[in-house]
Amino acid sequence: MLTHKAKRVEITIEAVMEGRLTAALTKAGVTGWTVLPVLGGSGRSGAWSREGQVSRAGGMVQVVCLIRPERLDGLLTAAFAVVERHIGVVSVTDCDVLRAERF
Amino acid sequence: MLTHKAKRVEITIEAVMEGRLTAALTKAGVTGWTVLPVLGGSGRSGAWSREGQVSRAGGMVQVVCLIRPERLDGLLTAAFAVVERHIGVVSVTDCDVLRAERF
Amino acid sequence: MLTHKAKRVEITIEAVMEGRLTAALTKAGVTGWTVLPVLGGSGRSGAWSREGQVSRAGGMVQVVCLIRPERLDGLLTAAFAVVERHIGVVSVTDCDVLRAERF
Amino acid sequence: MLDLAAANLLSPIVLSFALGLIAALARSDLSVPEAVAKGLSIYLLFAIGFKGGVAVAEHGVGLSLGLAIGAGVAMSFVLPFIAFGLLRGMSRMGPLDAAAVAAHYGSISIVTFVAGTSVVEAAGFKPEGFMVAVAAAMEAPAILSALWLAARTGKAGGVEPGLWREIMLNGSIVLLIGAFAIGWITGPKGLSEVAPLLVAPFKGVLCLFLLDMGLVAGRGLRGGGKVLDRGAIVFALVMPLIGGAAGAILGAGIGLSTGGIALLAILGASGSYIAVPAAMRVAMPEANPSIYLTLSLGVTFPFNLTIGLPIYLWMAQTVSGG
Amino acid sequence: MLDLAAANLLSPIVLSFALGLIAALARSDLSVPEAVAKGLSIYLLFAIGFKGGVAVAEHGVGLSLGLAIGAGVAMSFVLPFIAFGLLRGMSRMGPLDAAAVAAHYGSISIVTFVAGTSVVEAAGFKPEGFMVAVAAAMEAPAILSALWLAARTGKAGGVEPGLWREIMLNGSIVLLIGAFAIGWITGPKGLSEVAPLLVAPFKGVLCLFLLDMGLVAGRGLRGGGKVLDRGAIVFALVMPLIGGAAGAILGAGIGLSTGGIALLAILGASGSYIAVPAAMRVAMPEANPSIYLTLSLGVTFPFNLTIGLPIYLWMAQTVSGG
Amino acid sequence: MLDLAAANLLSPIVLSFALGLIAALARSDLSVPEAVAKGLSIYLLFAIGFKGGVAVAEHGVGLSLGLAIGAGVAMSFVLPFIAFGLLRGMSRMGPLDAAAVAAHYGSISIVTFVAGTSVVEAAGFKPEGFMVAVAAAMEAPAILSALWLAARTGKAGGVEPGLWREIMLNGSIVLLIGAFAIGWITGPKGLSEVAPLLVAPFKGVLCLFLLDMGLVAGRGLRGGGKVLDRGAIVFALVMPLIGGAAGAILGAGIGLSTGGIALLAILGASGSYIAVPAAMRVAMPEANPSIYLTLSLGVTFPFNLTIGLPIYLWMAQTVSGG
Ligand SMILES: Nc1ncnc2c1ncn2[C@@H]1O[C@H](COP(=O)(O)O)[C@@H](O)[C@H]1O
Ligand SMILES: Nc1ncnc2c1ncn2[C@@H]1O[C@H](COP(=O)(O)O)[C@@H](O)[C@H]1O
Ligand SMILES: Nc1ncnc2c1ncn2[C@@H]1O[C@H](COP(=O)(O)O)[C@@H](O)[C@H]1O
Ligand code: NA
Ligand code: NA
Ligand code: NA
Repeated sequence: MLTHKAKRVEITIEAVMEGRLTAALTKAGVTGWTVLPVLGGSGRSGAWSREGQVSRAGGMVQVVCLIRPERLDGLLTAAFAVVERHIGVVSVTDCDVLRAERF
Repeated sequence: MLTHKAKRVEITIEAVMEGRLTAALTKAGVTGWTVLPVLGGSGRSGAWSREGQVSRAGGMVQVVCLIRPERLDGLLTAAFAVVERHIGVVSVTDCDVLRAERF
Repeated sequence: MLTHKAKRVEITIEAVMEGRLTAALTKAGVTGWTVLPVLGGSGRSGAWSREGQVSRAGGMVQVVCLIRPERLDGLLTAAFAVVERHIGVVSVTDCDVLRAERF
Repeated sequence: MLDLAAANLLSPIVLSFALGLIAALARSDLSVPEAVAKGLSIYLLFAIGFKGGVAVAEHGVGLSLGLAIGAGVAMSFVLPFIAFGLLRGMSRMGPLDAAAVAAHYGSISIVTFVAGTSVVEAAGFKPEGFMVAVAAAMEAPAILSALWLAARTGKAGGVEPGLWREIMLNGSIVLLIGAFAIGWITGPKGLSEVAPLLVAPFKGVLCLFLLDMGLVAGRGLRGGGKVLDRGAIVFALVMPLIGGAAGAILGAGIGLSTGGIALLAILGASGSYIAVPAAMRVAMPEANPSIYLTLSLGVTFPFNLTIGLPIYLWMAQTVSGG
Repeated sequence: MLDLAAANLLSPIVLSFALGLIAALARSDLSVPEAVAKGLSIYLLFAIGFKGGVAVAEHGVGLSLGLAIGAGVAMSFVLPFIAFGLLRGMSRMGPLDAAAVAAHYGSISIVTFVAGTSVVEAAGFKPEGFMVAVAAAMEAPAILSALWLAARTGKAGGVEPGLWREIMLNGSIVLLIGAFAIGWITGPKGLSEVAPLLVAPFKGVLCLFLLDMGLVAGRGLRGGGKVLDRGAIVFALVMPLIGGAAGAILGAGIGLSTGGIALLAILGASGSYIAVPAAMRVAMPEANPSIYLTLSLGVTFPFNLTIGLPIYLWMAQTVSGG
Repeated sequence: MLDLAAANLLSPIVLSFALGLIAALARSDLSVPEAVAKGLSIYLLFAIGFKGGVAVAEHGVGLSLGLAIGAGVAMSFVLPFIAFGLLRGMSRMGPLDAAAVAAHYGSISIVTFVAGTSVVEAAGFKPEGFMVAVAAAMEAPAILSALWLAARTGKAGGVEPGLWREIMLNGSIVLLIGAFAIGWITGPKGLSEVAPLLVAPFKGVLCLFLLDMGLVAGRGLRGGGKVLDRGAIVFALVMPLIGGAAGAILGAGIGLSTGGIALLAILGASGSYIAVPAAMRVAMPEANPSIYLTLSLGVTFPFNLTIGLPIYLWMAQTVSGG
């Protein structure tokens, strides 16, 4: 099948910041993403799990963006401005996508 | 550790179509996949979130398949037939897997 | 933006084994991971879905680790010792990460 | 009728819906978890089905059950054609979207039915218990009409066999009919065992459920408002009145009690937002869900809940002379 | 006994289970969200534990609590050996799978216990309140027997220390014992504060929970049916009768009331499908979960719920002469 | 007061919390699903708001509502400064963490308020219904004080406009105020429709919710205990007494009833663990959440629930001479 080169960006971030992140993405012209729930995790600030949370302050989400390679830098700059002071991680993978007209 | 080349296919699709997609995969001889819940997202048809849904019509899921490279084309053809008329995205990444006898 | 080479390891494993896996990771010096819920799947032991489970024995989770390439082997060895006798899959992808000091 | 309307507007049920609607429009982060909302709807379906079955066990059915189901199914088949015609005339909607919307208005909303039952009973009427079976029977036929309408445009795909099983066995139909059967079999004695869960707290649960409906409707309006033209919105306010009148006339024609007539009117007037949207996503993926969900859930549902219910009850009293 | 069986079969509880079972077998998409099912089970465990504790606070315990726990623990240890022997003789199951299945039949099903309590009390008996403590004590010992049986095959891994803590402190044991303690401490006064939640709506909640159990059992049967041979299915119908008889005889031997004897029989007859499967996945991952879950949840549980409960009550009446 | 304290310690509510706490500290896997816990809190907020509104509909408000809201808002503004001073003097906490902790103690915990209402009413007092509105008004002001304190350290980012809307329209405030309004509008007649859900089962639901709170607090203590020095823990026990005394004196000063004084004391004494942590994560991400959550939820909340509530009621009786 015909596929096209793209980048898959995965941003794990606090749930309270989701709205701010997607607003920043939109502002940077990124219009496609998918948000996955996160059950728990561990990092420099220790381990946590969804069950140990009373409040929406606690959880994290994972935002996955598929994007054309040439637009990656704009996305990362926008995302970085939001996650900079916050806990969380960002990874980028090469991928191929079907239906490139969608991106 | 000994690893083997494989492909990781990630299909984000409407929840109502999950059964049809996995049936098509099975028919194409793909027997392994994992389904992840999706909280929300954005694309050409606008943004949505799980909380804004009354019905099972609304949500999406993400189906992840690890597959031997030579079987990729069969998988994509089968998946494409299902997602063609529907909203959603498909991405393919190179990966290495442990325990290749499982794939 | 400045990024660094890393590996993304994705381990799909039974929920009852999550604690044992993360304990083994910690022992192997891996301190960062994210756990995603899994809705269902299919493999050599057949298909299952979260809805068909009465007990915490049934479900699976996906543990995602971003790690420096040189530490990959230690991680895989530790993970393999846990998943060896259990159902589940492990995949490794090349990726780039922001903020490498976190890994 | 004005008294009734005023009393309805200030009931905890309607106010709970309004609270949810306002919270969502104001972009509060108030939300009811998906699992809890689904749990509440399981409770409501089980309770309403069970009580309907018990009522039938107590009072019997006779011929009227068959007649009422026949009338309901006929309405569900026919209303989409009226809706389609109106939409094509009144709004700029394309034929595919119009067919999808039409399916919603032929089918029914079970929450409107539940809220309507509360209103009808509060006004002192005792509707036939079997009306829940009529509600279940009316869910699907409209989908068939819509598929036929869409097929004429050449855009709807062939309907695979799996879809029909899915529609007929969708969770809410099965639960409603199943609980109805359980209530019928166990009768008043069975009800007495479960009444402390299913009867007394029912209205309170309905309030919480409508709070969530308000939240969902409000979020839909915020996002979906812009896809609608004025004609479509007028349609969403006029169509329920047509469906309601049809139900009232048919109900009187087949000799239902005033309460039963009111419920058939309510079924005619209400628009689906669960079973039909799911079927549309599968069978007509090119139709825009924002259009049909916003109309059905964001415009018609609030209209019915607040102003519609008293109107349909008044229609029922008028045609039955009661 | 036939009257009792008929009454039981037509109770809302059993019919709700049947509804779920049929819906799943017909492949309806009806489902209870995981979180809601877990919430219902927390309610049931808390309520049954609390009420048991209050009963003890009212009537005291004496020697019999110790005796009953001893009898229950002994049964939980011994029944797996009987089960293992039967399975190896009757079916083609391998030793590892047979050991895993055996663990389930030595342990208990708390929902069967809860449903049984309803039946026993509806028949006019007042079982000892401390039977919930016996239920909790019987969950784990069978696992030990199964591990010993599996070790002989050389296939079970060493049992790590973490597993024991996990089994003994599993959520349902802790909640049951904890609520029992709270009920014991606060007594009838405490109960009066929480009774509107824990007592009156109990049966209704049990119906909804059994609806979900039926759905889960039905889905399991659809998928797991093919891994079972005829011998295994016969085992799953005979073994509960053996466990039930053992419980009835032991219960009479230690001088329990008729209601208490019935409950001990029910505990003996029931098979675990929560605590034991989780332990098996960790300790014997090579054993096939489809086998033990389908037998325990898909065959034995429905059997016990429908036909078994009246039989065990009849056994209890027979041995106690009451 | 000792009687009251003993009765409180042995109430089902406190024992349920203790059960959760112990289970979590013993590392049991007992857990309440996130969705269920959120569902329970929606129930509690809706019920307490609704009943408050009905009380106002019955007894009117007069000047005292305005006075009480003014007093509450003033406390919420001022307490953070006292808390910040104490923390900087008593513990080794940095200024940013101290500011974040201070915000929690100026704001309020709605569950403490709910449990306190139970205790106050059980002791025979009838607090003013509008106290729930005071509770809602006290959630946010403390955040402003904390941001001001943090800004002096030069470390807090600028506060974006979006944050304020988020805080003022956070789900629990909107639900509480909305339900209060519904109760006020529909009055005793509205309450009678929903009472079987909102009134009778309330205490039982509170028990289940506190079971979960105990689990969460216990898990927090297990992980977060090590980040606290002795001074911080002493602070978390002394600060509520200061806040409680402030509330009692203010309450008496503005002429509230004994029950109302007790509730204002409880609001002053309680520390937020929902609204404020969320705001802190956005506005002061560098402050360590383990510190403020462990203090507020792991130390102060259990203290208030067990020993604090009787003390605040006693304070109220003392200052009101009743
Ligand atoms: N190396 C990693 N791999 C995957 N997820 C990570 C990693 N490091 C951190 N995370 C995720 O990011 C969250 C916050 O990490 P941190 O900022 O390091 O405390 C963790 O709870 C994890 O969910
Ligand atoms: N570029 C993208 N990256 C990640 N997910 C996407 C992207 N585009 C679309 N999606 C997902 O697919 C859904 C439907 O997209 P669309 O068909 O473009 O409306 C969205 O709601 C997202 O969940
Ligand atoms: N090829 C695959 N791709 C993605 N997930 C898989 C694959 N094979 C197995 N899985 C996941 O691992 C679980 C157990 O697989 P198995 O051990 O093959 O029964 C399945 O239920 C899936 O969730
Ligand atoms: Na209709
Ligand atoms: Na047993
Ligand atoms: Na305070």
